[in-house]
Amino acid sequence: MDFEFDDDQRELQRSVREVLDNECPPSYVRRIVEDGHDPADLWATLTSLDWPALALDPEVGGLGMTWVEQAIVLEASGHAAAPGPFLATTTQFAPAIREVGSADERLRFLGPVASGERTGTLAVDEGSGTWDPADVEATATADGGGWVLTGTKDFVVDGDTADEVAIALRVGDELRLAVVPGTDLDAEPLDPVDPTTRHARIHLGGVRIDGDRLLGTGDATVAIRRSLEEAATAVALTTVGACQHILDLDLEHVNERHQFGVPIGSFQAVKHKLADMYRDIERARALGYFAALCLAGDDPRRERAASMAKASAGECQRRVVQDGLQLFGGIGYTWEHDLHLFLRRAKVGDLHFGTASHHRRLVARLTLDSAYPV
Amino acid sequence: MDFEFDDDQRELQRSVREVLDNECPPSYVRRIVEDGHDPADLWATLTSLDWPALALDPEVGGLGMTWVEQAIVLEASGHAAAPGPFLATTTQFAPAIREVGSADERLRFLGPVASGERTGTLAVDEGSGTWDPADVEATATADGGGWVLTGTKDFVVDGDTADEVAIALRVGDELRLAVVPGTDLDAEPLDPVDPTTRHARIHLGGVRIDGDRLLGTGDATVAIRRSLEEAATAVALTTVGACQHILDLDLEHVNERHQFGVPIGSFQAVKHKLADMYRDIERARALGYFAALCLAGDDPRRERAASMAKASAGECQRRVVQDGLQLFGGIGYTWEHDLHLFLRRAKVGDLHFGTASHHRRLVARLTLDSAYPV
Amino acid sequence: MRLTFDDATEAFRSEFVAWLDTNLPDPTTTAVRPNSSADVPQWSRDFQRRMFDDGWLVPGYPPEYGGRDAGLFEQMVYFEELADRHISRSLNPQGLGIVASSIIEFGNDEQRRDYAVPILRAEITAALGMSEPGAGSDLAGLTTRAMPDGDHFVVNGQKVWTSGAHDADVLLAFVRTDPDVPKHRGISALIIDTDTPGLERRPFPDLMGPDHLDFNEVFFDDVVVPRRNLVGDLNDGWRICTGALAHERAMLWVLWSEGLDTSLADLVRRVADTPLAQDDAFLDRLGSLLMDAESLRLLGHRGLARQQRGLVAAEQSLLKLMGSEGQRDVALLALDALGADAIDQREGTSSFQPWGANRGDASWFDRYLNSFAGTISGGTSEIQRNIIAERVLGLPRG
Amino acid sequence: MRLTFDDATEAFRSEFVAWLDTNLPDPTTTAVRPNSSADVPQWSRDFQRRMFDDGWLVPGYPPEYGGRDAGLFEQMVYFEELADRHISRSLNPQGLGIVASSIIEFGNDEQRRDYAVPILRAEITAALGMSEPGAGSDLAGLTTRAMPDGDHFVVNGQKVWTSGAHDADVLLAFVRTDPDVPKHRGISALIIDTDTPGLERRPFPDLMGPDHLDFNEVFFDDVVVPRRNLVGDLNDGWRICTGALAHERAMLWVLWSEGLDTSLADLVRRVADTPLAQDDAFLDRLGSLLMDAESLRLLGHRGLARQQRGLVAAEQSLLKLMGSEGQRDVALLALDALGADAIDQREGTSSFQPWGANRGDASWFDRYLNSFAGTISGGTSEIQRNIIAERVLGLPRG
Repeated sequence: MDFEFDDDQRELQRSVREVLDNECPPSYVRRIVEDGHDPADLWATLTSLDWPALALDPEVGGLGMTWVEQAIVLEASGHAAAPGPFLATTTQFAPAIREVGSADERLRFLGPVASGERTGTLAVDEGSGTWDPADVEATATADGGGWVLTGTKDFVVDGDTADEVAIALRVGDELRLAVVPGTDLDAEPLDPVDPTTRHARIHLGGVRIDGDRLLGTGDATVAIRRSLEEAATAVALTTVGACQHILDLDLEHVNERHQFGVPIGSFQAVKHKLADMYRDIERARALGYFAALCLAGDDPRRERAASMAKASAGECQRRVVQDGLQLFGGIGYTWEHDLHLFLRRAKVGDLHFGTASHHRRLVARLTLDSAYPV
Repeated sequence: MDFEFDDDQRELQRSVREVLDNECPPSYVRRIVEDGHDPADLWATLTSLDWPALALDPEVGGLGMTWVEQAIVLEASGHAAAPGPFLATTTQFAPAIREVGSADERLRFLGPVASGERTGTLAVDEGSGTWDPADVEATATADGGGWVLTGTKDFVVDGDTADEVAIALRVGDELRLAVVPGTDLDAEPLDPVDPTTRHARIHLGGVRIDGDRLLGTGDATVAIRRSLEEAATAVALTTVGACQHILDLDLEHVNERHQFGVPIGSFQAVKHKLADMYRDIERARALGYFAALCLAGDDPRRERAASMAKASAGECQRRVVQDGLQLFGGIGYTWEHDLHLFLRRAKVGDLHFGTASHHRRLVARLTLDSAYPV
Repeated sequence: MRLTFDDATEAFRSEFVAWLDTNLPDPTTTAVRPNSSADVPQWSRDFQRRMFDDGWLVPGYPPEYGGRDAGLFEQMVYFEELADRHISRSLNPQGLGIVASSIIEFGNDEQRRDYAVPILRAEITAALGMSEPGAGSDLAGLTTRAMPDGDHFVVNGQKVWTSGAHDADVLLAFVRTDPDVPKHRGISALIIDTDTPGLERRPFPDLMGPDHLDFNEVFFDDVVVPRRNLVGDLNDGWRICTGALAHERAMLWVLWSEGLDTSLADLVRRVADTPLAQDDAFLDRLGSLLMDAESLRLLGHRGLARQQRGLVAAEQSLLKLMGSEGQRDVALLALDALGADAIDQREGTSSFQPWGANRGDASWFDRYLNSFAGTISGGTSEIQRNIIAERVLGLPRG
Repeated sequence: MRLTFDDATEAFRSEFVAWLDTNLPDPTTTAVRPNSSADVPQWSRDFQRRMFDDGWLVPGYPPEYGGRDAGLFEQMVYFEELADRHISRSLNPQGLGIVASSIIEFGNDEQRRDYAVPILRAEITAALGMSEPGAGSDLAGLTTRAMPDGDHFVVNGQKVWTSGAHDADVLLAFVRTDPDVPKHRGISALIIDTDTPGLERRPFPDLMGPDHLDFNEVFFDDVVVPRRNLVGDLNDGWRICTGALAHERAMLWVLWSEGLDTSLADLVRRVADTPLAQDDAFLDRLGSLLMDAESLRLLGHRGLARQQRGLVAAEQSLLKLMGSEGQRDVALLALDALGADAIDQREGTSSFQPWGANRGDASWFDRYLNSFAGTISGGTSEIQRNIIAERVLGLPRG
C-alpha cells in the first residue's frame, strides 16, 4: 500500500485548515460554548465552499471525491472543534441515504445536501449506547398511504436542529429507514459535555409521514451497519484532530513555561508523557486513515478497520485528555484557557457511536471468529 | 484500628529475616534453581526453630500465634524466595485440616506438622485455575471400610513431595476432604516458571484410602473456602516479599549505575517508575496484613480482604516485575544476576490460587451484591 | 496490630456520635448551597459554631479553640465518624484548616483572639494567599513585596489561585519582606483584611463552566497592613508556609479517603442493576478501585499508628497521590463504562446535599475535570512521585 | 494514498513468490536448530546461498552482493512475503544486516571480497563488538583501545553483550584509536578474526536459563589486527557505528511487525475455544493489541511512502517502541489471562520450526522475559521516548 497523501490531498488539507483557521478559530468556538451562538454562519461559509458535496456522488450533485478527502476535512474540523451540521449531515445522514435509498430517493434527499440547502442526521440508538441496529425497537406502522412512527431515539447528533432525520425502525421484522422532517419531531436537547456537538433525544410518539418517506425495499440492517461504519470512522477522525490540538497546545506550553529555571519540557517525565501522547495520536490517525481507505475502496476489511479507528481514537483521547490536562497544571484548569474546548470535543468522541471498549471487543471477536486472521 | 506492628512483632520480623539471610541467601536459592538441590536442609533448620508450629493451635502442639505473625514469616520467606514445604504445609494443608477435621483428626494430622515430622499440601483445583470448590469433580466412592478416589488434581504445590495430601472431592453431592499419603499418589511434576515453588498434577486413578482418612462430617465447601482464603493471603504475602526484594535490588542498582555521568536514579523517569513500584508494594502489603488481621480475628470481612490481598499482590508483581526488569537494563537480563530468582517468585505468585483478575472480580461482585458497602 | 481501637477511644467515639445525633442541622434548613470556599451559608455557620462551643470543632485543640485536647486515635475516630456522614465541619476549609491553625500556632494572643477564634466560630471567613503567577510548584519563588514603613507594611504584587478570596473577610498572605537573601529566608506572613484600600479581588472561573467561581486573582496596589498583623517573626514566614501546608496533614488523607469512597459508592449505585454489573472488564477495574480505597484507608491508619508510636510517618505524598489519582480514576471509569449515557451533563447528578457537596451534584465529566484539582494543586502528582523517590526511597535529587 | 502497490511492484512480488515456491528448503531437512545468533545450520547456509546466488538475499543491492537493485516498494513487498512465511533470510542476522552491510558501504573492495561476500553467502558468520561494560546507552563512551603499530593495531580491552561471538568467525569491533579527542571522534572500526591469539570469548547465559547462550564477553589481550582490516578511515568509526545501526533500519519494523503478529496469532489460537474467548476483559486487551499490530504496520508503510517521496521519515523510534512493547504486552496478556496454565514452562511451546524460531518453542513466561531484549537493547524504551520528544516533538534536551 502507499500510505501517504498525494499532492492533491496535501493541497486540500492545506486549504481546509486555512478556511477553519480563519472561520473557526477558538474565539468562534467559544461563542458557541459560552453564548449558544448559532453556527449557521460557519455552515453558510462551508456550503459556499461545497464541503457538504465533497464526497457525495456526482449523480446527486456531489464532487465525487473519496473517503480519504472526507477524512482530511474531518480531521481538520476536529482540530478546530468546529460546530455545526457538517458531521451529522455528511457522515451520518448521507451514508444512510446512499446505502438504503434508491437512485430517485438518493437524488431527492442528497441533492439538497450537495447544494447546501438541507442538513440531516441519523437516528439509530435507543439508549443502549452501542448503535447496534439489532437493538432497534421503534416501529413504523402503515396508515393509509403513509406511516405512523413510535418509539424513542437517543443521542441523535443535531437531533433538534437537522432539517431531515433518517430514522432506523422496524416494519414487522424488517429494519427500515424513514426520513422525517425535523420540524415534525419532538426533540429534547441534551445538555452535552461538548456544546459544539449537539445531541437530542427524539420522541417519535405517533408522528405521521408520507408513504414515500420510507426508503428502499427489504431489510436495511446491512446497509445501516455500513453507514454506521462511516459514522464511527468520521467521529474517530474528528477525535484525532481534537487530540492533536491538545498536543499542540501542550507542546507550546511546555516550551514556554519555566519551572526551577528551565522549560518544563526539559523534564523527562514531561517528555515521556508527550511521547506517549504522540504515539497514541499517530496510532489512531493511521487507523483512521486506513479505515477511510477501506471505505473509499469498499474493501472487505472496512468493518474491522472502522472499529479499529473508533477504538483507537477512544484510547487516544483517554490518554491525551488526561495527560494533556495534567501537563498544563493550573493554567489549563481555567475557563479562560482554550484547552477545555478541545478536551470536550475529544472526550465526547469516545462517548457516541460506541466506546473504545465496545469497538475493541468487536475487533477481538472478528479475529477470534477468524473473519480476519492476525 | 491500630495498623502497625507491636514490639514483639517487630522482634519476630527481625529474627525471621536474620534466619533467612543466613540460611537462605540467593546463593542457596540458586542451588535449587540450577542444581535441583533438595531444600530438606533448610526445612530441618526451620522446623528446629518451630516455624511450622508458629500459628498452629496449642491443642495440636502449636505455638498459638496469630495470622499476623504467620504473615510476617510469609513476607520474609517471599523476600528470600525461600523454597521448601513451609508454604503448602502451614498455609494450605494446615488450614484445611483445621477447618474440616474433628479435634481427633486435627491432632492426628497437625500434631506431626507442629513437631516438624510431616509435611502436607492441599489439592483443590482440577484445571480451571480458579481454585473454586464448586468446580470439584473428583470423587471418593465407599469400598469396604475405605474409599476409592478418582479424578485429577492440578497445580498442587509440592504435590510430588508432600507427606500428606489433603484432597477435595465429592461423595455424592457433598464436598469432602480426604488425606492421602503422598507416597500412594501418582504425581506428575510440572516444569514450573519458579523452581522454588514446585507444582504437580495428581492422577488419583483409583487410589484406595482407609476409612478414617476421609475427614469431618457433612459438606465441607464453606470450610474449604475458608482455608483457601488463607492460602490466597499467604501467596499474596510471599509475592509482596519477592516484589520488595526486586525493589531493593533496583534501588541499589540505580544508585550505583552511572550513565552520562550521573547515577541513573537521578533521572525523573526512573524515579517515577520506582515511586509507582513503591506505591503498589505498599498497597499490596497493607491489604495483605489487613487480610491477616481479618483471618486472625475471624472478622466477617475475611473473604473480601483475602481477595483484595491476592489481587493487589498480583497487580503489584505485574508492575514490579516489568519495571523492575526494565530499569536494570542488560545487567538484569543475565542468568548470573539474582534478579530473575525474585522475578520468578513474584510472577508465579499471581498464577496460582486465582489471578489478580479473578480476585478483583470477586471483590467487585461482593460490593455490587452489597455484601460489603463501599 | 489490631482491628479495633482501645476502649477509651471507642468511648470517645460514642460520645461524639451521641453529640452528632442531637446536633446535626435539620435537613430542611440546609438547602442553601455555598458559592465558593469562603461563602458560608448561615445554617453551616450555626453548626460550626455549635461544634466550636461544645469542643467538637477541632478535638485536638484545647477548649478555648474549640477542642478538648484529644489524642491522635481519638481524633482519628472523630474523623471517621465525620467521613461516614460526609460532614464538612466548615464550608471555609482553608480558614479552619490552614489560616486559623497557622495563627494559633505562630501568631500572638491578640491575633488569636481577633482572627483565629472568629474564623473557628464562623464569624468571619478566610482565604490563603500563597501561589503567584509563574511560580507554580516553586512556592518559595514568590515576589509580592511588603515594604516595612513604620508601624505598617505597604504591599504590592499579585496572588493567584486564591480560593474564595472574593467571599473572604481576611487573607493570610505570604509576602517578600527581604529580597536580598536566599528566597526561603525573606518571606513573611501577613493577615490582610480584604476590604483594605488597594486590594482588588478578581474571581475567575475554572474549566467546568463560566459560573464556577472560586479561584481569584488578588492584586495589591500600595495596600497598607498594620505591623500588628505580622504573624510570627519578620522574614520567618517560610516556616509558617510549610507549617500551614502541614497543618492537620496527618489527617488530610481522611478527606481523600472520603472523596474516593463517595465517588465509588455513587458509581456502584449507578451501575448496580445495569448490564455493567455483569461486565468482566468493568468488574476488573471496579475491583481495583475498591482496593485503592481500602488500601488508602489502611495506609492512613498505618501512618497514624506510626505517629502515635513516635515513628516517622512518610506516607503523606503517597496518600495524596493515591487519593487524588483514585478519584480521577473512578470518574474515568464511569465515563469509559457509561459511554453515551455520560454525554448528558445531567447524568450522575443529584440534588444538592450539604454534606458531600460538590460531588453528588456534578456530572461524571465534571467530576473527572474536578479531580485534576487534586492531581495538580498542592504539589502535582509528578512532584509527589519525585518526593517519594527522593525522601522515601533515598534517590539522588536530579 | 491507496491500498495497493502499482502493477510493476506487484509483478516483482509474483516473481519472488514463484521463486520461494520452488526454492524453500524441504521441511524434513530443517530440524537442526541454531544454538546462537552466529551458529548457522547447514540447511540454512544452503538456503541463504541460494538466495544470494539468485539475487534474492538483499534485493536492494546490486547482483554482485546478492541483489537486483530493487526499489523501496519492491523491497517492501519482498519483506512482506518473507514475513508472511516467517522466513529468516539468515540465522546470522547481525552478519547480514550490520556487519556485511557496513563493510559494503564503508569498506574497500578487498574487504568486500574477503568478508562481506562470504558473510552474505553464509560461508562465514560474523558478530558485532559494540557494547562495553558500564557504557550502556552511552555507546560512544567505549574504551577498548587499539594502538597503531606499523602495519597493524594492538587491541586491548573488553566488549560485552556480543551476540553469537563464540560461534562467529569474525567480529566487527569498534575501538578507540585516539583517546585525546572528544569521544565520538577517536573511534575506528576493525574486522577481527575470532581465532586471533589473545582474543577470548566467554559466552554467558541470559535470564531464561543457564543453557541460553548467545551473549558473550569478549576480552582483547594484545590482539594483533592487520591494518588492512581497518574499515573506513582511521578515527572515522563513529560514522560507521551510527551507519551500522541505521542499516536496513527503514525495514527493521517489518521484523517487529512479524514478531507481534506471530505472538498474537499464537495467543489467538491458544484461546480460541476457551472461556477466555468470551471474557470481556480479555477481549478488551486483545482488541487493543490487534490495533497495535495493525497500526505498527500502517506506520511502517507510511514511513516507507514518505521515504519514497523524499520526505523525512522520523518513525523509527516510534516503530521500535511500538513493536517491542507490543510483543511484551502480548506475552503479559497471555500470563495474566492463562493464569495457572502458564505455571508450566511447557505451556505455549511447540516443536521447533525453522522459520519463526525462538518464538513458538518458548513458554509464555520465557517469551515475556525475552521481550525485554526488545525494550532494552538497541536503545531502551526510555531512550526511544526521549528521542521522540526531542527529535520529533522538538522539546529541549535536558
